Amino acid sequence: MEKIYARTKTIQEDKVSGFCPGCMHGTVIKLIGEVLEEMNIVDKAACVLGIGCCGLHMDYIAYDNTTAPHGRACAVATGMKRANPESLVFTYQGDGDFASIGLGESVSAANRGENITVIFINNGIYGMTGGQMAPTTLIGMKASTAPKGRIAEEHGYPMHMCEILNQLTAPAYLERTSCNTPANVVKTKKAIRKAFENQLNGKGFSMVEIVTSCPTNWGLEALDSLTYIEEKMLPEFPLGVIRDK
Amino acid sequence: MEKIYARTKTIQEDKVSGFCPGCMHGTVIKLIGEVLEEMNIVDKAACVLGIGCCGLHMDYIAYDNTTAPHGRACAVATGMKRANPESLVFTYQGDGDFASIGLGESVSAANRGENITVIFINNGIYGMTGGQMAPTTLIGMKASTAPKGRIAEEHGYPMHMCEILNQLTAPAYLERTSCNTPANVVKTKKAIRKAFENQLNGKGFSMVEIVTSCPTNWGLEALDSLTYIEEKMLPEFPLGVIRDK
Amino acid sequence: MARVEIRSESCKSCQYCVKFCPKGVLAIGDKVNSKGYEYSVPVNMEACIACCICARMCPDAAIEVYK
Amino acid sequence: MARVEIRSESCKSCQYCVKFCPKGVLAIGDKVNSKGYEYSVPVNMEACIACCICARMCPDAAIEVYK
Amino acid sequence: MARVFMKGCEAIAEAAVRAGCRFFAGYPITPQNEIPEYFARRMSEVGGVFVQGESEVASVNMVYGAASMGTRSMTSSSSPGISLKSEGISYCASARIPMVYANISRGGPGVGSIQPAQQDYFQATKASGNGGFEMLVFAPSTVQEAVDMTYKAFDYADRDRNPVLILADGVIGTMMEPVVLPDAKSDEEVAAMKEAKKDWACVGHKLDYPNRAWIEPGHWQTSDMQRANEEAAAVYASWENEVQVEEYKIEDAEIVIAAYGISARISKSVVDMLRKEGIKVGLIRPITVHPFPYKTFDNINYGICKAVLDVEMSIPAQFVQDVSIGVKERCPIETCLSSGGNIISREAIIEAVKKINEKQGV
Amino acid sequence: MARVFMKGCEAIAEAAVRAGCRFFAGYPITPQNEIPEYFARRMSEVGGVFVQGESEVASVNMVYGAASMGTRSMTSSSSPGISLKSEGISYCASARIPMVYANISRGGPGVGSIQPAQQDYFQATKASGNGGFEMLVFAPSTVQEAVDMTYKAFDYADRDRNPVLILADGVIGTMMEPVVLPDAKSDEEVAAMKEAKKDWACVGHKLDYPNRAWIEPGHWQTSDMQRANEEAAAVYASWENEVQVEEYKIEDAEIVIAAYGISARISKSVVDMLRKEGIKVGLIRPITVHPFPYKTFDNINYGICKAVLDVEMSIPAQFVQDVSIGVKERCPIETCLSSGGNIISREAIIEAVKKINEKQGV
Amino acid sequence: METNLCVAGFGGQGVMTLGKFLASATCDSTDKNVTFFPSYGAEQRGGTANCFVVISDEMIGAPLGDVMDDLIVMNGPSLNKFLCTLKEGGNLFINSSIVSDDIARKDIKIIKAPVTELALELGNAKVLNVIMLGVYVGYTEVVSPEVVWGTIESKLGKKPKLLPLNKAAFEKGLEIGKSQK
Amino acid sequence: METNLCVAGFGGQGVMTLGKFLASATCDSTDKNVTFFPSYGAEQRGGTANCFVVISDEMIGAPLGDVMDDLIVMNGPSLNKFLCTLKEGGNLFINSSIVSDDIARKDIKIIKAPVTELALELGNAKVLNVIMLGVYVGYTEVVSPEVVWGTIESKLGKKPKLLPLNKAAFEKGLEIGKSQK
Ligand SMILES: Cc1ncc(C[n+]2csc(CCOP(=O)(O)OP(=O)(O)O)c2C)c(N)n1
Ligand SMILES: Cc1ncc(C[n+]2csc(CCOP(=O)(O)OP(=O)(O)O)c2C)c(N)n1
Ligand code: SF4
Ligand code: SF4
Ligand code: SF4
Ligand code: SF4
Ligand code: SF4
Ligand code: SF4
Ligand SMILES: [Mg+2]
Ligand SMILES: [Mg+2]
Repeated sequence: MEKIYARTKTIQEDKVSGFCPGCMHGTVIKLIGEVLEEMNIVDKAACVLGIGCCGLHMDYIAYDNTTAPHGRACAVATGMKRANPESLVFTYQGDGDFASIGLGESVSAANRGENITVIFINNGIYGMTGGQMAPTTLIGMKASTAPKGRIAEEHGYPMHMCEILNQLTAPAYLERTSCNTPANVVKTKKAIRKAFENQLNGKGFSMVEIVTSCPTNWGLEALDSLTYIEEKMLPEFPLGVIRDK
Repeated sequence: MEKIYARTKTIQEDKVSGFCPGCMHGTVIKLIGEVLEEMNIVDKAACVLGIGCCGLHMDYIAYDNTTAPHGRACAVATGMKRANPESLVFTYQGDGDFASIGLGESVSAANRGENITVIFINNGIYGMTGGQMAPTTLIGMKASTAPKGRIAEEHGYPMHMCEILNQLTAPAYLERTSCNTPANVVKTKKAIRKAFENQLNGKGFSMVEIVTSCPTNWGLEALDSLTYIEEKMLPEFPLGVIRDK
Repeated sequence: MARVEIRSESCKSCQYCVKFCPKGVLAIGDKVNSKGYEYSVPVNMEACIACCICARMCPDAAIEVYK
Repeated sequence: MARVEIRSESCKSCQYCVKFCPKGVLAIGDKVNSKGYEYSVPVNMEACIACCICARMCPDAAIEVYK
Repeated sequence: MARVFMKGCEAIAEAAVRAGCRFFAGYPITPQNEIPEYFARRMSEVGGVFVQGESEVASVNMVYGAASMGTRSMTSSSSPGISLKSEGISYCASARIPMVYANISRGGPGVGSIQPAQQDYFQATKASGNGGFEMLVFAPSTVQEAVDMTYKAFDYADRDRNPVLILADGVIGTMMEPVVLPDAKSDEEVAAMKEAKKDWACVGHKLDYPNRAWIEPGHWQTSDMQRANEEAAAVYASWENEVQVEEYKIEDAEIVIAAYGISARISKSVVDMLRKEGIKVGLIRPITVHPFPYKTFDNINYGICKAVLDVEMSIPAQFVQDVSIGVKERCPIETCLSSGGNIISREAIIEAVKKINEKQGV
Repeated sequence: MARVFMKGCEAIAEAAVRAGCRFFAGYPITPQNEIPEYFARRMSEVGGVFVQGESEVASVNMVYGAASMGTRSMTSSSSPGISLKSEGISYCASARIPMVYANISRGGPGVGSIQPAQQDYFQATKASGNGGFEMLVFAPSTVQEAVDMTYKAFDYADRDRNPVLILADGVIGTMMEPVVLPDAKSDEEVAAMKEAKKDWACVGHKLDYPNRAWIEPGHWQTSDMQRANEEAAAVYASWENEVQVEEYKIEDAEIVIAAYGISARISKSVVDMLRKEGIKVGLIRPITVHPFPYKTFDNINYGICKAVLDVEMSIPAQFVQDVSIGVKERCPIETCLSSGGNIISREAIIEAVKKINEKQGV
Repeated sequence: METNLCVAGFGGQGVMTLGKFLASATCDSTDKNVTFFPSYGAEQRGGTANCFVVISDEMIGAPLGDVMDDLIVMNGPSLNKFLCTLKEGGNLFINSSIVSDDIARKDIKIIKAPVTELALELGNAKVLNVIMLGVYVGYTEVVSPEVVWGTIESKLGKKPKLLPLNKAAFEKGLEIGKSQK
Repeated sequence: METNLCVAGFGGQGVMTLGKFLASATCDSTDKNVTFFPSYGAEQRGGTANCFVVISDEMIGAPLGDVMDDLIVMNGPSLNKFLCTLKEGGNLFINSSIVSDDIARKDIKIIKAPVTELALELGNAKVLNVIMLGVYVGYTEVVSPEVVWGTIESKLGKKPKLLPLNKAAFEKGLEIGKSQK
């Protein structure tokens, strides 16, 4: 019997992630590892982790990585890629990291067309710090810093990072995917692959925005979080290729 | 004989600005003062100055003002307006301030729909510090930090702040004007008035992006800078109302 | 003939594999791993068609598939 | 009958008023103010129609218009 | 007065509300999330404003803006977030804007660890930003003290037109203990406090150049800048009388522990434990860590004191430098340190004391 | 060796290039704009990278990234911009990333004034960010020294895997004077320096968990964090031998001036002027301001020394605190200060010296 | 007199709530000093969770002691981690549903309660912590059961539906605790 | 021997360039120590601009002295500001085209040159600084005129078209300077 689906070697054999049950950070990290292996570029990879739950796996991914100050992953990646163009440099960031504190760094790197890849995990909340409002929190969604739920008049509306970056000329590739169904997982993996290929081909800035879940801070069981993604998140954050040049 | 065009009282009688000859910072500050006087709201005004040449007049405008740390004017204005909603709070910022170091603060305040007014002076360069590249520097335009001119591959393309903010749901009003002709000066004044009225009416975030000149760092005589605006800046930054809700 | 292997120590009982398996091969068992999670187990292995959906959906890379 | 007044000390010789005056009322004079600028002066005041264009264009609020 | 059982962070926030704080902006970071979260719930009840800033930089500048309106305003963060606020704090100091902020500090440097530490001592006491400004810095060792200091901090800030820093740590921030809360300022009092600042605050002034509010975080003219710094320095000098310190059983002490904040609290209980064993230990606990109570160290009986033991949760040691300025080589100084989020243990302190006791006894 | 006439900022940049610096990211701020502008012209000639960051925060983090690749990297700024870099610098220290940065400091606090000052002394020497890390901090008093220090700084940074700070001021940054430039490292040497770091740099490693590069600016486990801090503290302790100081005519000095950077240079010329008048003045000039040459103050002949005169361009005075730790009350300390961008004048120093001379002479 | 208690288990077992209820009840009903100190990791869930409660007649120094008077252990890993901190003669309260290990130490008192099972029997796995709180209070009488129940009641105030269940759980625990005295 | 020179005028008058040419020439041609220190305001233009050049056989302490040996003044406001810094017996070089004020001090040497007019005569208002540099060098001989010209030549290297004009300007200045000795 042949193994037709193997655990990626980029995750350390004997380790269990610190992610909560059903958290899709795990899914995405697995996909990244699979793509690196399939493309045979694990030994070129340099991952810049944002600060947030994404960092929970930093000690058991098997490729080079560093942690950027909260929000600054795109700036750190800019330095890494320009200093060592042979490397495949990608950031892995949450919505608080990429779209709130790091908004300036994110948009500026995209505008310069840095030849890096951004994996942007949009779970609509601050996971690691315990459920504060993110720029992508849905209207009406409760957060510990928005106890009555996000209110448009007070907090404004959810931010659409793909669409914002699509206003810039430089970015090569912007796609929004999710991991809530098998089909979407496959699409996410393809998108990650494409984003990495773009970098190897010198096409410049690519971003995959992945709509995921935070069952813990959404206050939902893992399975229910899938429904929430389908019914609430995706209508606000429609999936698809926004830019591909 | 009746005085039909008087120097605005909001600029101190016996002072001469520190702006260079032909610099339109002066024009805009004059227009702001005129609008405040005409609307009879000088005594409600609180101006948040960005850091840049805009600050050169802080000691002789006759209304309340403070200077924000470079780039943070929208955050400072957020605090001022929320703490004292009766005030008319507006920022006055350059392109380095608003669109580079302050990009995060600018976009975030717009996204929250803060009930403030932004006067954004786009002169395509860092004026005060002596001609470094700004996010709005044109392709090919020389800057002290881009000695061969802005190169798309290395620096990316000029940023269009009106269009980027137009991706957000909250902003009430976004218009791009200029001051290079009498007609445009009149339009700019109208736009400033409208932006102030919006705030008094509680409509939320309004921004007037004003395409101006920096004769000194463009290396042009004042008159030639008018031509440059017409021929180079305006094709890249087309004038008009981008959002009005 | 197909087979899945589940690392019980990695499983966090999210049930994604259970939900998405088209053949009802998997279920949450009643044993608990050292982290306190009731892990997923194959209850109908014969039905497995090695489609890998379970493995693909598992956030914790707990599943491997053989054919 | 119209008239413009120019504060010579405020003028920085940018020539915007000169360029945009539809009646050619203004010109840069040959006197220099204390900052070293050759300031604008009316050379054809009779032609002035008090359109205020010069005043509006002046970045340094140096011009006032009377009618 | 009824005591209530509260978490340090929440108690700090409630004390601020009661002191009349009506504007808070902050950004999440462990272990101080309960401060913004508490304000998020509480501010709407008192007609105040809570804003989750998009970053620490934005948050401190929102406070700079709100406080420029005369509104009592506050922000908080933890170690790396405090670094990001440093430019904004420096602006507040330069523009003489009253505001209060808290550092619920954690392990460092860098992102460090989220557990309690005292690694930010020098930053807090010597340089919370560029330009050499100073602040009153209070270091609570109980939740009650954190409450009282926060409440008082707003008065100091207004009096001096200067930022005030509450330098707490993750233990104070996350532990719960009984506290007695101070009286809440009435709406009238809050309004009056704001009104009192209207001359310089940006709340609007009649068109009249010299009377307009002009808030200046810098000066074009070097002479103006120097004058501003001289004025600020005069305020700093006036704090000589603000120094607060606890002396505990130092008269006959053969070993004096010097510690602040949570380390001091743990050390104090060690003093009692060791005294029961007959070891004569005392404690000096700076309550204001800036200005520092250097003179208190003159009260040590150096004739019998074998050593001063610096106890702090920082490696390398920092607080020890101020201690040594106070001690002036009149006796040796030993250290008992932990770092990285490890809370100093009573056992470690006891061991350190005993080592001194034995060694010097020989 | 030919001397060339260069502006301080440009000389610093050229020295960095010659030391093998191949990545610079910075953001404009007066009075250091000539550093990024020089790199903008120069880097393309040597195959290096210049990036104008969108901010100081972005710039320091670009350097954190580039240096994580083993590339010799640098950033620079001036006072408020340095505050914004403080989180990033703290990350570099925590992750043990070698990098060099310069503060061409100006008046403060806040945005301050753009003229030269020494208001950032405490920030530079005690707390350039959260977490209590330390750095070698060099304070040049001539352009030549700025060149030599910058050149050497990269070696120290690599040796210690730690940031190094050049603490200059607006005079050093904007003045021109003749300098002799050090030899440029060859392309081979530059490549070899990078290669030497490839074990820990993120340049890519074979799929093999324990060998991958893992750059950690913090640690989940408090024990790991403590160990990291202990290791860093050991490096800091090793700097005892790195202390550099200039002693000038202090053997017979009745008045010893203590000053660093530009103030020291001006003071030194005052020493010569006053000596000609028969007043016995000397100078102690710390070249490394961290670690500080405390012990040098033992070399003062306190039997005849009437006072130490602290000369610095900061109000309130800061450097004086380290001076007083060195002096240990063995003689009085007086100050001669300017602030806000006012360059200290020889006349003011002379006056201060004479005042001491007369007063104490009575 | 100072009592140091450590409560340790998985995240999700209500360890923090247990400690908080106890400490809060002490504050409400006595003049004693009391501290509650939670200890978290970076993970939101799944890590080990533990907290420390100190109750004392005098000022409390360390809100987390090195040596514990009482230890409540809800799962296996916590037993391994904390057993050594329990002082000679101290009380070990143990969730015997999950912790099956034999306990080597003979110098301590061991109070066993199969709280996981009992909770399931009561119909809700989540009340295991309230049962254990009952056991602890019943055994130690550090605070009166009535006061503790009062605290639980007021904290659950917003969800009155849950009261009967919790009441039953608490009483079950009390009973077990008292019976093992 | 240390010479302190201050050059002061409007922005746009080439004050900084004058100082830089002089200092640079000194560096190139002598073993002396020399510093050039510019003093700017926040404005890019229109403010007063001034710079300081110190030339010395010994180490230079202050790159900007309190007392000047030589003062070059290009406009009225600068005269008011800096005249008091000129030492007794010092040299005042003055742009007599613009600065018409009578100079009250009798303890100094005054060297007048109508450099604005002369520059216009030469056909380019911008060379007034090069004329003044010529005046200064011609009068003081602090560095040889050839070396100064060499420096100007090399700095203007990229714009050879401007050389004849500048040469004429410099020589004109030298002539005036020498003639007033
Ligand atoms: C400068 C700074 N500010 C704040 C924090 C605290 N912090 C850690 S993670 C985080 C937010 C994480 O949210 P997100 O980026 O959405 O990631 P998620 O956990 O949801 O995956 C914050 C605010 C920090 N570490 N550093
Ligand atoms: C934190 C910080 N960084 C940098 C500066 C220096 N600085 C002053 S003005 C300016 C840029 C001004 O450019 P812009 O905003 O376009 O305004 P302009 O002068 O063109 O009107 C900069 C970078 C500063 N004062 N503070
Ligand atoms: S807190 Fe949310 S984002 Fe973080 S690991 Fe848990 S589920 Fe995932
Ligand atoms: S430098 Fe440019 S922006 Fe600044 S005042 Fe001069 S012309 Fe205007
Ligand atoms: S491989 Fe497919 S059929 Fe087999 S268990 Fe997994 S999901 Fe079910
Ligand atoms: S998907 Fe993975 S973690 Fe979830 S229940 Fe199945 S095996 Fe367990
Ligand atoms: S008012 Fe009109 S016509 Fe008169 S001078 Fe001005 S521009 Fe010319
Ligand atoms: S527009 Fe104003 S500044 Fe310009 S030349 Fe005319 S009067 Fe002078
Ligand atoms: Mg998130
Ligand atoms: Mg600009």
